[in-house]
Amino acid sequence: APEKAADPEARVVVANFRAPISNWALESDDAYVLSIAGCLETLAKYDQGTKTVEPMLATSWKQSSDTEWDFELRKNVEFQDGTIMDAKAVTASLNHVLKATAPARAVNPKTIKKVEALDADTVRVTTPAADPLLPYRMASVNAGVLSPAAYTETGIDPMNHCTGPFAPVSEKAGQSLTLDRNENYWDGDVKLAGGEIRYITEGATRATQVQTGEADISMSIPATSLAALEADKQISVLKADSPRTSTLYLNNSRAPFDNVDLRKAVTMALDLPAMAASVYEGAAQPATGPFAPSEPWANPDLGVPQVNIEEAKKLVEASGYKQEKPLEIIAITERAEFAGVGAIIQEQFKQIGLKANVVTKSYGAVEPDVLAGKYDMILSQRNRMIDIADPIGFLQADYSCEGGYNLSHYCNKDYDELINQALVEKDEAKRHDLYRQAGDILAEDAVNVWLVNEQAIDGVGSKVQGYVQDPLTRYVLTKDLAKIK
Amino acid sequence: MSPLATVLRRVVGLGAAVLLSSFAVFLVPFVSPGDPVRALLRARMDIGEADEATVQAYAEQFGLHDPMLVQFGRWLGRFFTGDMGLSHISGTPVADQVLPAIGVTLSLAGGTLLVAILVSIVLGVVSATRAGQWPDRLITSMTHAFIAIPEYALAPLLVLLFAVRFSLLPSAGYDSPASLVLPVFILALRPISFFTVAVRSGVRQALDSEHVLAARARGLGRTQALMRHVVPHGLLPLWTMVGVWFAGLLGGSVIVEVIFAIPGMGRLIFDAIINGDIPVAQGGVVVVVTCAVLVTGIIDLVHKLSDPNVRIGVRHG
Amino acid sequence: MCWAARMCWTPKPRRNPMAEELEFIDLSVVSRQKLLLSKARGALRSGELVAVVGRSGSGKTLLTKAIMGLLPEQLRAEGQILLDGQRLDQLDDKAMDQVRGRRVSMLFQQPKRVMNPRMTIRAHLLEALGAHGWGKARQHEGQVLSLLEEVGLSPAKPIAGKRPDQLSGGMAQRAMLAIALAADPEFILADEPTSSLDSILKAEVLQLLRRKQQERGVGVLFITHDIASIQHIADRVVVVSDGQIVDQCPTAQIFSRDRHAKTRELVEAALPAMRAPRPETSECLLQAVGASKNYTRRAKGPAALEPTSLSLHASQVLGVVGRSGSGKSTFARLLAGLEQPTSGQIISNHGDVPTRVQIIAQEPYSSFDPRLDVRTSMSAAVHRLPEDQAAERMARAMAQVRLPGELLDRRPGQCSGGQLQRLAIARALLTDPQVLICDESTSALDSVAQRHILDLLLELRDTIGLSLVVISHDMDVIRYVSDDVAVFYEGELVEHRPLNDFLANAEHQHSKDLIAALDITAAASSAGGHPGA
Amino acid sequence: MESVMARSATSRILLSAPAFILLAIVIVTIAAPLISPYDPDAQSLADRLQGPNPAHLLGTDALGRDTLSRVLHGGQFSLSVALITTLFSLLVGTVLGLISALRGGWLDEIFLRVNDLLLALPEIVIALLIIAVMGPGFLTMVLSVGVVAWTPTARLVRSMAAQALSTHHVEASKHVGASRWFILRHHVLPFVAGPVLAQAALRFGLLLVLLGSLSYLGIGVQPPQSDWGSMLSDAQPHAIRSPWGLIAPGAAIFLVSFCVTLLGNRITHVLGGEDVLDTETKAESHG
Ligand SMILES: Nc1ncnc2c1ncn2[C@@H]1O[C@H](COP(=O)(O)OP(=O)(O)OP(=O)(O)O)[C@@H](O)[C@H]1O
Ligand SMILES: Nc1ncnc2c1ncn2[C@@H]1O[C@H](COP(=O)(O)OP(=O)(O)OP(=O)(O)O)[C@@H](O)[C@H]1O
Ligand SMILES: [Mg+2]
Ligand SMILES: [Mg+2]
Repeated sequence: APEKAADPEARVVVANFRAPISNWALESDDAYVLSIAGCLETLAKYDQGTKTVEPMLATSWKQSSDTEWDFELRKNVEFQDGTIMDAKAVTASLNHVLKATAPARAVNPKTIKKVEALDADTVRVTTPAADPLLPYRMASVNAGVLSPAAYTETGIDPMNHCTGPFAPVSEKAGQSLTLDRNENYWDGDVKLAGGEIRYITEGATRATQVQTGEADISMSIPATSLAALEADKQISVLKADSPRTSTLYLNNSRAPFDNVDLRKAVTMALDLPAMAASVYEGAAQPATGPFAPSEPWANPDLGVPQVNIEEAKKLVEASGYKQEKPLEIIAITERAEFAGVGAIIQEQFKQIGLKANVVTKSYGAVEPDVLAGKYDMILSQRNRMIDIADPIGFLQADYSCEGGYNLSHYCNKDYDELINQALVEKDEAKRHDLYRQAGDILAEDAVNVWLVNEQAIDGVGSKVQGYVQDPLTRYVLTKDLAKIK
Repeated sequence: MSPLATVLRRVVGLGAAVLLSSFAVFLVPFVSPGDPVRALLRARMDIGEADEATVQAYAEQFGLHDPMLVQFGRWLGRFFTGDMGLSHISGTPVADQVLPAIGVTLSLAGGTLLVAILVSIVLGVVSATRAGQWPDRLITSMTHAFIAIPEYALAPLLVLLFAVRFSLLPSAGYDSPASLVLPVFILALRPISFFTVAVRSGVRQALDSEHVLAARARGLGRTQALMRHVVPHGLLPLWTMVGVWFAGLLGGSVIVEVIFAIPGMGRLIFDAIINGDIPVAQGGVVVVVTCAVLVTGIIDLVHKLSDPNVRIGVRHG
Repeated sequence: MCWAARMCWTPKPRRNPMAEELEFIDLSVVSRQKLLLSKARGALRSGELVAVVGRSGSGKTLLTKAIMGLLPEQLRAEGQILLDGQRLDQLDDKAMDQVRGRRVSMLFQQPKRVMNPRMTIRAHLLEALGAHGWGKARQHEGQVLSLLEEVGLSPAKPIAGKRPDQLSGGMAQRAMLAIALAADPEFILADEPTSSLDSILKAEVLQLLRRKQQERGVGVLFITHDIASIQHIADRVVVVSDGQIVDQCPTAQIFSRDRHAKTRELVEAALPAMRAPRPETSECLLQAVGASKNYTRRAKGPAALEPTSLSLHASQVLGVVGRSGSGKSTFARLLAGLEQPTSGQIISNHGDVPTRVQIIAQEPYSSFDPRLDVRTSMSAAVHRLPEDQAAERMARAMAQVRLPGELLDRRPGQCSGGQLQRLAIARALLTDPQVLICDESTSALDSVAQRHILDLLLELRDTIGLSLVVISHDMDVIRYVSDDVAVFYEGELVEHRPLNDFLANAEHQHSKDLIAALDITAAASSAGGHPGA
Repeated sequence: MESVMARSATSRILLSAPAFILLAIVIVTIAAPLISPYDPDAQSLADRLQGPNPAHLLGTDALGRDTLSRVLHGGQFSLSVALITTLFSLLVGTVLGLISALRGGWLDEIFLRVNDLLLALPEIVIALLIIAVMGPGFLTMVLSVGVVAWTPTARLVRSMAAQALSTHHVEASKHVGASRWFILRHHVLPFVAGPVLAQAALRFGLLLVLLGSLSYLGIGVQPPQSDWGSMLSDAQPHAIRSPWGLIAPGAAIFLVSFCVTLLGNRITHVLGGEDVLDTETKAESHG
């Protein structure tokens, strides 16, 4: 069919799963909202297609020493309020985030030592140690750049203070952010007249909204609503591997799961495809290991673990585990589907003679116990690429002996060695290979049961054109997004 | 009791209510499991893996590691100077979050009550004047059915019907009058029941009262007597109920606010407690309690002032 | 039944030769189970005042409501009602609206209760004038004021702006009359308009009503249970009993001895003026020494009861009169120990036994719990005694008040008002009281029941030496029972003398008014005579 | 005669359609383990989200569990929590209301203010506070709702008792020497008992709905236990595909609550009142 012409007066409504709650502090997740809204931009940008970091507000960068990176800023970029985006503005923005009491995950004093202006168009970023991932960090939304006027005494005021294709003009507290086209956008014409980001935290409501046409794009559709949306011809459903894997964390530090045989047995007992097809409505792929298959560092040879009850029973026997009391599976309430997942696991454990109870608790309530190693199993999921499109932070924090977030309490010297090499490896291919080897070790040790790789699902109304799904949920309103009449 | 004494009593009661309720909210993080500071950080950043230093720094910023009573005292001190403090999550004044929410809630509660009052006056008067006949029986059954409806089952079904199937109404949000239709309808069901019954019994009583008989004897027609003498009297019990329901609706519409994504007071308090943003929860509860006590108090007072019997001090019984 | 009595009619000459007539023929009122009024027949001409008398519950009120077409839903009227030959019973509600108020209007017993408490007198009048609505108030102001002045409410202007609860009982009743007269009706149905008023007001209102009736030539159907009060003003009397008109005739003939038994009963109930004087006793039982009461804590404003000193002797009957709000009940409650005096004290010569002074309240139905059988309510006085003793005491008390024991198993709703007052007395007797205070204990009863109770009280005084305090707004009652009379006026005891002394030598103006009001009914006693007294 | 009247009153209440329906529901719920066609927790992922069919009369949920069996079993939890909460609030409310009416004075004043406070505080907030302290569970649900639930009963008891105590007949009883206990037993309790019972029925219905809402919000009953409220919240995401998941437990809550209200209304009628909902009104307007 011939493409209909985009309507230059059209505005697009995006139902976003996240509401800004930190007064637009850029070190918080609020930065994502501004980025989705096409307001906030960063020096560099991670391109999902080419899987590389590309220029955005900076035209180029170079590493002048192991720890020093010089960013050449794009010329003639104006903030929406008319002031010039120069090195001063950029350093001020970045330093503001670095000074935060609760700093961002990717951009904080531990990863960045200082940011200074070399001249009007050059910014130097100094890292405490060699960090090949710095451009990735500069692509994280937390490193966004706002006009100096945005930084007020009472907090951040994003209205008309960004560089992006859309300028926020008004906000209804707790409800929505309205944006108008930035006529002066540095990267060319903006197709939409404006847009609205609606904060709708209920997943089912987001799905309904795109169905009823109240929203043009609904982000992060819950799996439970997938079938209904797919049945709707007015809506196209976009899916991509998200960097999240639902995982049954096993406590490797105490009995019974300090025994690798038992951990393997547990892995073999679970029917992951069935789980993915049921609770996740087919909106998730059975996991092959710690990484999603589409990630460049995933081991393509790993397959989905096969259910093998006989073998699993043997392994249970080999482990010598005699069950005295039922094991406990904690399902965190933050993720509604885990209650169902827990119920399925409970059933399937029965087949290999393991008794387990599911308890649901809020993550906050169990966190101290889990971190202290006082639990059996917990159902949770972690983002491998928090803020930067690289899993190193995750691999280090979650699985290394000293990892700050090592829920499984796993410790393997070989693994730690690989991670330490990766940390300073400048060559991307080699680094990815190191990640793969690390992942293989985790899989071999059956540290956890990686259940399913979640999909990022966006529902998009049929009138929307030029929408490119970003599984890292950073870019939605772009200059190329359009809507037909 | 003189009106002044009533007012004084209410004011003292209000003070105690505010103090008690804010303290109760304040206790939550101290009694719930988990580290409250980490919970706050998690709310700011989806997956928090804050290290100890960050936690310390953050706690430091808001004085969260001080002894409990010190913290509460500090809150109280600020509160009496008219400052509800800063949100622990956004760091902005609590008032900035509470005031828009109370606006939303007031309009939601106001709309709900308005609808409920109008509907129930009609239903109540019809039912009272047709007592025992089919319209009365129908209305009475309706009122009993309305209170038994779980709104959390009805709301999704109505959304399915009116938003998804027929695309008549928005499914959620709070921007257009249309978006208020479903929430108001659902919230109004229960007050309609109670109000209708109150109007019905008030009107019935007025119908039986001698002054209505006398008005008829004076030559007033049935309808005129109804409009001039029966209904105004019959509505007296309604106003007390309205006050009570208003108080209840201020913070009690959490379910509907959640289902319809309405950024109201109930939701604000609910989320704030869940996220551990205690100053916001405290501020919200204080405002809700104050509004509720004020409204019931004012209605009570108006009631006392306008009721000739009470005003003159005629003995009852 | 006594329709033959029609023959004894001698209608007075009428002012208006074009006499109009309100007639009801075979008028019955039926409830689902019962015939409440059966085949009543009668007529009312304009310019005539007909009294309808009968005991409580005999169907007097129903008669008026049936005529007005205002029966409660559950009741139904049958028969014919004719207004100048026009069948009112066949008119629909809308057409009746044109009759009600304009051609036939009503007066009620409790003026304050039948006025809308939120509306001013002016608003009521405008409504009756058919002039409610925007802007009509100004147009009819003159009419409103002249009506009020006509019923003796002047200055009219401020009174027009008042609400019912801001008026005294007498003023309210006058206002009610103004409202009834507003649309210049041909007939007024007056349902006991005076029985809640004290003697003075009652006399005033009666005279006013009579005057207006004659001036305007309206026909008045005057309902009462007290024959004595209307004997001078009624042209005819209709006697109702148990839903039937049993007798009717010109007023003068009502006292003849060969009338219907029910008529005799009513006539005999009228209280005689004189009673044999009783010997003085000297034993002082109860004494109020400068006792006062102020209900509000603030000292300013008049107290409900100014310091009062008074003593009560054994077997003495003290009659207490005074207009409404003058502090009679307050005084009674102080004596009974139900309230503590603000200053002064109440001294009982028999120690501190609270039950030595008992009080019988006005409303018979409210002094018993409607949900309990009478026995249980009564047992409150003896529940501390062993069961057989208690039963015996109860049986004795029932005998004293001349009631059958089976009444104990009924609920209050199944007893008549007179029976309940006796039960209340019996309950008081269970406590062996020395003093019995009757606070308007008979004013809710019809005249027959009232007479019975008063006679019972006097008998108890004689047999068991009970000392009585009888509070009443009805001077006839006071005169009938009292040895001594105490008059309260605005919270003050203004007169306290032996009865005869009081009647002859009262000094306070209020006392004089009270005595003057007595004269209106004075003739009744001489005309009727009172066997059995 | 007395007892005949009493008997006919009782039978007018008990021999009625709502009473029979309730009885049926209670029996079926108690007998759930015996009569439910499936194990309520047995999953059959292949049969998920079915509509009503011969094998599953009310269809299946997202995990392929039989909705009918789950409704029956869920009723055990829902009904027993609501019942215990009602009894709890009935007991506490009656005692406190009586004390407040009998003692009067400052005690009464405190009672009124506490009531005002509890009336103003959103129920959900109170529930959250208690859940924060105690963690979720059966007892928590009872307590978190019970903390507020007693107030309507207490207000009703207080206002009715105060009304009873201020009557002339009570004064008369007192004046002839009735003891406190006599007054309470004969004049107050019989007067209060009927309306309170009727109100309790109404409250049961309202509490059932309220407790369901806690579960619906995910702060009530926690898996693996489930009640009607949590079934509803589980079903909501699938509403479009399978509205039966919503309708079945929703209808169960509605039906029980409705029948109980009707029953309360019957009690009120037998007592000569107009409507159960009116008892609530009266209590409010006397506060
Ligand atoms: N609405 C009603 N339904 C049933 N019975 C009624 C109703 N109104 C009155 N009655 C009965 O009708 C009878 C006559 O009542 P009515 O009010 O006419 O008496 P009355 O002569 O006016 O008495 P009183 O002097 O006490 O006013 C009474 O037995 C009363 O119980
Ligand atoms: N409990 C009370 N509280 C406040 N004021 C009261 C109370 N009881 C009586 N009063 C006031 O005290 C005054 C005297 O009242 P009281 O009842 O003694 O009059 P009364 O002579 O018995 O009148 P009535 O003939 O109407 O019964 C009145 O002004 C009344 O309003
Ligand atoms: Mg009468
Ligand atoms: Mg009195």
